[in-house]
Amino acid sequence: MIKFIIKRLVALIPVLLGVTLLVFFILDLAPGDPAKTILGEQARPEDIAALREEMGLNDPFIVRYGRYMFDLVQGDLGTSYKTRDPVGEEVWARLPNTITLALTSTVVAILLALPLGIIAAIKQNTLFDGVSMFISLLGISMPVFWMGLLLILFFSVKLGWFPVAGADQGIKSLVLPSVALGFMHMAAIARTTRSSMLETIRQDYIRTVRAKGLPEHEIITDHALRNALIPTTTVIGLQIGQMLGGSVLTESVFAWPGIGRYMIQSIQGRDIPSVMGCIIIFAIGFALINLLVDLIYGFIDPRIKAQYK
Amino acid sequence: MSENAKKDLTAEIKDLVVEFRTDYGVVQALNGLELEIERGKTLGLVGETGAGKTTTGLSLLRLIPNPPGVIVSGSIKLDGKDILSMGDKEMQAIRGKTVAMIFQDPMTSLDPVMTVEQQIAEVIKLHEEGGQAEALKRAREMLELVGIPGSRGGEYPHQFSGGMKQRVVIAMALACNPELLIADEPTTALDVTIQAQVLEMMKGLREKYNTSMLMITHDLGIVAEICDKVSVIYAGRVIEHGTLEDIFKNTRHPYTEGLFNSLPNLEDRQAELKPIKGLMPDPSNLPKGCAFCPRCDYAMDICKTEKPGRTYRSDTHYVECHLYNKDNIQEGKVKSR
Amino acid sequence: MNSVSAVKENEQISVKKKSQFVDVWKRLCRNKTAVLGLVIVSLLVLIGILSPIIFDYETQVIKTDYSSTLQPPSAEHPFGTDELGRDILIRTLYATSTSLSIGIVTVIVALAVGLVLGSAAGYFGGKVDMIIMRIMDIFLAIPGTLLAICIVASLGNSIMNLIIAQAVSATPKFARVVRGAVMTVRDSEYVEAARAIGAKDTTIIFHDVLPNSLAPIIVQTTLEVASVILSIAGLSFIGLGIPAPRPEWGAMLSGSRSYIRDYSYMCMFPGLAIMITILSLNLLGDGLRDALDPRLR
Amino acid sequence: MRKRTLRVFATAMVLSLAASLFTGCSSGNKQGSSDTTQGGADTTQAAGGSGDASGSGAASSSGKDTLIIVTANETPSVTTNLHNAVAGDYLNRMTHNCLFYMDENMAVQPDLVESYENPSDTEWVFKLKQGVKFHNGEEMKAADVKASLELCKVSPDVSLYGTSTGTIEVVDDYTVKITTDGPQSGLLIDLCHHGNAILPAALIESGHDFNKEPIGTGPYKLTAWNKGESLEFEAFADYFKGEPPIKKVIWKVIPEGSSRTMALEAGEADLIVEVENNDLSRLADNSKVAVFNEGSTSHNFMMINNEKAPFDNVNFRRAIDAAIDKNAIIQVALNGAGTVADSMVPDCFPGTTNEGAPTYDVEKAKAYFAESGLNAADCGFALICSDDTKLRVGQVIQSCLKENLGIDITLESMDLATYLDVTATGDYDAAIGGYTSNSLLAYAQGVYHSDSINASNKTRTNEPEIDALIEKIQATVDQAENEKIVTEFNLAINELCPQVPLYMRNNVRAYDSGLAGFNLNAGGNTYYDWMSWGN
Repeated sequence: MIKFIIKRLVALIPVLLGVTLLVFFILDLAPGDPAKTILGEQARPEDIAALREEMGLNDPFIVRYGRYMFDLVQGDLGTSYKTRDPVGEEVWARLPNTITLALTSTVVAILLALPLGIIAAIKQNTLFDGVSMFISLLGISMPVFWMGLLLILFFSVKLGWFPVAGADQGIKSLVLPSVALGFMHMAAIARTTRSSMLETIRQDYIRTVRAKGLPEHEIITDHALRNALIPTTTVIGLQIGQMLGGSVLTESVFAWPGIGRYMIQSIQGRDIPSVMGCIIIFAIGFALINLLVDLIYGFIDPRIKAQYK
Repeated sequence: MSENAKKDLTAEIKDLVVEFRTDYGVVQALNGLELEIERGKTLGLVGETGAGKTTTGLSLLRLIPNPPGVIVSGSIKLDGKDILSMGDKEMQAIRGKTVAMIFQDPMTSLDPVMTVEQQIAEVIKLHEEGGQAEALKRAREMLELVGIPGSRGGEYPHQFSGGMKQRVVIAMALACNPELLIADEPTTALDVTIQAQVLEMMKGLREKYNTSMLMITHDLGIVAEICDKVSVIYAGRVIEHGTLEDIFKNTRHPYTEGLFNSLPNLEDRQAELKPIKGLMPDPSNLPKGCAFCPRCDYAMDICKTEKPGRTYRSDTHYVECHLYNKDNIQEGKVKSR
Repeated sequence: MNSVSAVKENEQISVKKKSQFVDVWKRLCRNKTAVLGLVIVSLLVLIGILSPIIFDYETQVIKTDYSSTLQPPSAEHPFGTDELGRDILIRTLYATSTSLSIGIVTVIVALAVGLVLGSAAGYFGGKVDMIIMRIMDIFLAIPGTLLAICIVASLGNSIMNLIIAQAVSATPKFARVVRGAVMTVRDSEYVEAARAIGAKDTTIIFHDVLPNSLAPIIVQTTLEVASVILSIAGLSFIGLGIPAPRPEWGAMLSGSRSYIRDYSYMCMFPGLAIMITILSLNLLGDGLRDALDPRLR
Repeated sequence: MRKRTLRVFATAMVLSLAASLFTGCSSGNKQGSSDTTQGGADTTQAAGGSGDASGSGAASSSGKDTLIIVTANETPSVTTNLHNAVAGDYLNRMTHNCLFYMDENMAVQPDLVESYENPSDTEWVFKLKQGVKFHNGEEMKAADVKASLELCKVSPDVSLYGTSTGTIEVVDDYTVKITTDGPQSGLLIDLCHHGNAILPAALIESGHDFNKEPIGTGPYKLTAWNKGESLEFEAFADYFKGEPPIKKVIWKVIPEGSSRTMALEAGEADLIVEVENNDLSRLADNSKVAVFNEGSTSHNFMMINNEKAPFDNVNFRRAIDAAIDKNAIIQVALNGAGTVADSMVPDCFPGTTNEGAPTYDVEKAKAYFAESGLNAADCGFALICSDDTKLRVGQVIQSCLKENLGIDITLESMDLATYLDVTATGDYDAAIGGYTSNSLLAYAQGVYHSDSINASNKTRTNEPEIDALIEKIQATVDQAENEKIVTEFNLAINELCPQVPLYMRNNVRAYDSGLAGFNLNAGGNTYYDWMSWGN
């Protein structure tokens, strides 16, 4: 098992290397001079030139990339063009917020989605099935920022239950963003749960279990669910990854001080080291989640566990 | 071979009608099926794919998937008790205990995420006294019984070969010593050599436990090997029923005859194979008269419009075909024209 | 005798192919929600085609009219007007063509590239597979939205760049689906048969493998159009979407978000339009999946 | 109009300052204030100080002692010399002081300076206040001033404001002498910039991380910076003007405009800095909220590349200027929160004039256009709009030019970074832009001087006479004389019409009406220590 984890982590290195090169290259295509953006509309050419030199912007692509990678392997994410603070610090300060939001919305999504998907599958083609799948479809179809604004409008402005924005009121602050983000992801998870439950329920082994005389609820919990969880886990893993990305929008609607919003600000400010830092963190997070999902598979599915040698 | 006294029946199906109501139309899976399984005996249920064999097996456990399957009418009795009027709890008590079933495909019949001993223990725990530990011990014993080392009980199905999986399924089915064992093509998915082993083992176990058995198969060889009586099923109806001898030696129904003609004859390899022409009729749109009529070499006008009634050749042997009546039924094999 | 039976067999095969299509179609038609999805999607496509013909872009779609800004829905303007006095109904309808065409073009591009890469990886396996999929892994290692954001931010937000950005982040998904589908088909008997009679690799891929891997690809395509449209709306929200004044639902929503409280109708209609589009594409996609994979029914 | 008022009150006295703090009215002007300060008066701050004291007394009676300010943008930095961002300036004003500050009427007032003398056109001697404490307890002395002003000169972000300061000498602990490089009329205004905020010399030398701990002399100390979320400040007990009445100030970042409004309405915010224009009327109707909506120094215009045809034709430039309905722009893009700008420079500074600049007049526009000899079909151009507001402005311009002159223009959306790049290098036709400056000199130097080509002179105006006039404004320290040259320059540039002025943006703030002493000058400065929780 540990060997498997190490193998996976090692396999991650070339991917991350590719990611850095890809993103560094894409961002390098961007027009606009970071120095100019920092100094603003009123800057003088000599100040811009001085700043460019200071930031090492005059070197060729390869040199800049090489320098970046040299620092990166030493754990240094570089210095933000905009704040002149280490990117690592900037990202680190915001990371807990993004993780908190991703986790709570995942919990919200799973808590809603699993029962919804399971019951919908068991009561296939009933009203409950129809309604819950319609709700799920809504979750997929509604743009998350629209949903966010409507939630704010209703629960914060009209009812005054939750704060409008920010993260400074603890759990109260967390409710609306988690619900908005969670609702969106609940949809995908519920649908997968339902369809994999449906598929599982039709499997021969479920019939076998039934023929043993097991009560229906035990069939669901002991056999069907456990098998249906395998594809569901995949989707949950993918969804958390998407949540990392999708939190960009949610974070800006709810003024959530996370990495997603930071990345958008950095992109607009051509703060390339910060953007790189965010992307690397996202990519690592994404990869770790996938690894975690694979490990969870192992616990659910012995066939997969056998491969973790 | 006549039986006068009231037969000791483990299972009795009378006039069973099962429909599958799908978006695509209503499929008549069983059309007034009749079946009797005597205690300690083995009934062979023979027919083509789609004739309703598996549905018959499942209906004995009341496991026809609903929706879309609906038992429209008829009765199913186990030990004289009508299971159609039973509650879910009662039915659950019967499944695995009174009646057990071996399914067609051992590859998919086992839960991939549970160890085999747990899967066997599950049924024991449900129906027998004793706790988890006791059940696991019994499960391992059952594994040994079917020829698998008990020590492998902690493994998962994917670690077993097809034949071994089927042994596990059989062990599971026999774990609670059921009165009736339904074996749905238990060897179809297996290699020939494994088939023979499994079949031998089943025979042995049947004798050991004096279990009644419903052997669902399309393989007449297996029937000859293991069955006491045979019901030939076509389009959801038993069209010929009799003892092994009745069916094999005194074949009456053209369809049964067709089944035999489809078998290669080892003694006479020059003999032409005469497969039954055409395919099973669309079960959602059965012919008005005899269901076999469109494929029957002997079809008459009446066959197209009227369903044939039952004609008895003896107490144990009957056939549903317009070719026969009380007078000509004894005359031997299907008359030729 | 032999030739006759061969002809017959051929006939049977073609009949079978046709009937397979008819079967799928029939199954689709039996699924009420899928039909609903199909009807709405067709309607949207129709609107998308017709609205640029019916409405004049210069005078009806982007022309500002300060005498009638921010009017609530009325008989004259059924969806009301926006902050520049433009009719929201016309803009919403017109945006259908923008959103759908971008969604479709993006998916076609991504599909084309994904098909080539995925089928090459799936069919040849080995090193080819490894190299292609490792590269795809790099793209997949970055959440799609973020990758698209980076690309649009770098290239500038034009329709062209939006399509590129979305296509780049969608391609690996297609490549994966195609690869998976191809790999399951690759080792099947009929492909082995084709190989046995000496067919060329490309012939096998395009004649035998791909047509038989279509089901998951079709489904993925339908759903991807939906996700592209949604994603563009998201990009618009952070100012990286379709450049004004061309109407696009996401951009309209984004532009109306400061009016959401007093003039909520402004964000209702584009929001609903997105919702209906995504909803119907999803219904259709689900229906297609069920129709193509009858096991689930 | 406001400017006229200022003139009327040209002789407004220092003593009226204290009163004006609380009424929030605009009075007094630069001339008046510089007269007083030149006289070396020592009464100014005493009066201001007593005003503060009374404010603090009022505050203590109410229970609330925290002020939550919500803003759209997070500052890149709180280090005074490492940014030139408005968001950062807001915060620097809380933690730091400069030698001078601009009062509510944009007049320069001494801050850390007790008094000053101007013995010659190039020599300035500043007497510092004594007993001013930094947050770390050290006393502010002349060496700190020298180090801080010199730091400004070498920091690219703010070095623009370090050019006029020339050579800095420490005369004694409380006296600093600056010898400028030629006469510099803009010196005092430059000294008001946060780039010239006074930091402890010892910390500058030791490489202290001011971004973690921005030690200054200001009324508040930074206690926490939750990146991306908020910055927390607490009152500095030893503030040299007295401890501010409000003990705790939190700056929250909420990028979404409507969310900011909702936060204020929901009571989660006490003061919002960038008010969504659409929410203005809603907030004005809210009795719990006060709205501040006054003119600013932000001059907004359509910049056009004078090097490119057809913009090299002065009559064409005048034609499009006269063809654009600026009132419509203000209504559509700003919801009325602005005033029409016709003059080529912000008209809020002394000496400026609208004379000679085209105004919205369709007939005249057509006449100018006829005079230009151009054909409408050849005059199409691309207009760059780098945000939503600019896009709305652009859409109005688009329809005005189409309707009035038959010219087709296309709108080009662009992100800020690209916009800055292409406009600076002259690789564009036209763009919506703006320039905010605290003095006419800085504006003129930045926008019209040929030295600023490839930087902020985006119209690429390259006229020797204009350059000469700007240099003359810079060199004329005498206020009255300076004003005359400003007028001369203004008339010349109006005649030249290098760009299309659109509007002067208003400074808009909305705050809890319980907040007393709210203030804001046209340059966007708020004096945080003047505010308190009233009733």
